[in-house]
Amino acid sequence: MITVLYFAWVRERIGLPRETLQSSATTVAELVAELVAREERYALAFADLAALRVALDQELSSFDAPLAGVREVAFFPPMTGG
Amino acid sequence: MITVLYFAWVRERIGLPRETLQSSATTVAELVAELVAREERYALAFADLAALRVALDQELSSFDAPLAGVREVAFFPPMTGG
Amino acid sequence: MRIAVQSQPFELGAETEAFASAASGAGAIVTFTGIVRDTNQRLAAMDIEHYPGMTEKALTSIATEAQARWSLSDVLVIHRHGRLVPGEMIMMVATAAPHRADAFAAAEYLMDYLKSRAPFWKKEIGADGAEWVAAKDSDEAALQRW
Amino acid sequence: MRIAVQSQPFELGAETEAFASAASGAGAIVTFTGIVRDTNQRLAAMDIEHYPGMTEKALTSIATEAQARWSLSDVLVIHRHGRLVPGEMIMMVATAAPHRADAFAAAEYLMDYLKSRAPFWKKEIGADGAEWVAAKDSDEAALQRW
Repeated sequence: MITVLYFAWVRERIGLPRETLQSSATTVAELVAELVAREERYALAFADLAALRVALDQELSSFDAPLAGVREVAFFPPMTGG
Repeated sequence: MITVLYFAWVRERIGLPRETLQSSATTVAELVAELVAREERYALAFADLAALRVALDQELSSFDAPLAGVREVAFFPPMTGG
Repeated sequence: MRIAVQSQPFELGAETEAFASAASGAGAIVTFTGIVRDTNQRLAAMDIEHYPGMTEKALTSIATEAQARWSLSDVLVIHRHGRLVPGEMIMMVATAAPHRADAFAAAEYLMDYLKSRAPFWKKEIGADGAEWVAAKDSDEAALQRW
Repeated sequence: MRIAVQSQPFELGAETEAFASAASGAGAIVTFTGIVRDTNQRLAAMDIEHYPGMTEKALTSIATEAQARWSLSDVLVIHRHGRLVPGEMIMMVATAAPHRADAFAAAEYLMDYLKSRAPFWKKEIGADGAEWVAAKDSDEAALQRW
């Protein structure tokens, strides 16, 4: 089981802040493909990966990173703090 | 009549913070030469002009600047504020 | 080092005074404060979302890197989340160092990284709707100077 | 703009809070504070001499130039003179701007010029005598980046 978190407009497009799911994906990109295949709202949220960032267990990572051992994946737009 | 001010170690070497004097100097350099000729303590204070700064009427200036119209000349070492 | 991520306001004056007083041996203190600005008189509020857990980790990691790069006696980062109105303070950083160049460089570094690497997202609530603030290319480009 | 040259202490927290509150429309506030540092536990006091009249003019001129170079909503400079002991605050500058880059650049500019162009001289009073602080080549060199 993996926990997936969504923030900012990714959260709004998908319509929920977090979910726990069973996945056979071995990389972030494969997880994204699984999500996109589920429903239109996921396809909409993940339409432009260049506009998204991903964190694995709360560390910024990349879409080709492996998911082995990862418990928490978060998707969000580029940060705008400060 | 011109007012001459001394600050920091220039003041200490010359032994006074200010004096008013009559001078026929037309430039700062000429004024320095007049002062140096007066007494040893002036010669000591003005021994190394590269280590000194001059302000004319409270504006930083240079040793070759003309004195025409100037009422206040100040000599001091490089500033160390902040 | 102190990292605070909070919804409640902070007192800039009191924080600055306390930081400076505690930074014994420092010759230079730099603070930066970010304020919600109403650029066109149409901003009603600013919502700041964050990623609890990761936010604290990211800020700690940025501050730790700053301490490794410069000679600093102390670092403070406070960042608010939740709803803020124009004029309210969003965040502050403070750096204490023996010399001013280090205090300035570290404060700018903290701000540059905090802007683009700490998980905060701003949403502007205006008279005619709400909009997520887009990340600026210039903020990403600012990282390249370090 | 406010320029203050004074022998009495200033309250960093209160000054910072008041400056930030008054800077309406600013998105970024930067402050710098200089503190008397006792580098080797042998400094008893620091005497700061200045040139009354010229000091205020020079600081005003530096602050005016900063306002011409960057988009600033406000500038504050406070500098003390007289005898200070280690741990006491010597001076502070504060800048308010719509954007952080301007606030940082202007604060660094103010400090670089204040160091080498405002008529203050520091004398360190130590256990084994007093000595005028020598100007650093690096401080003069710092002006060349502007």
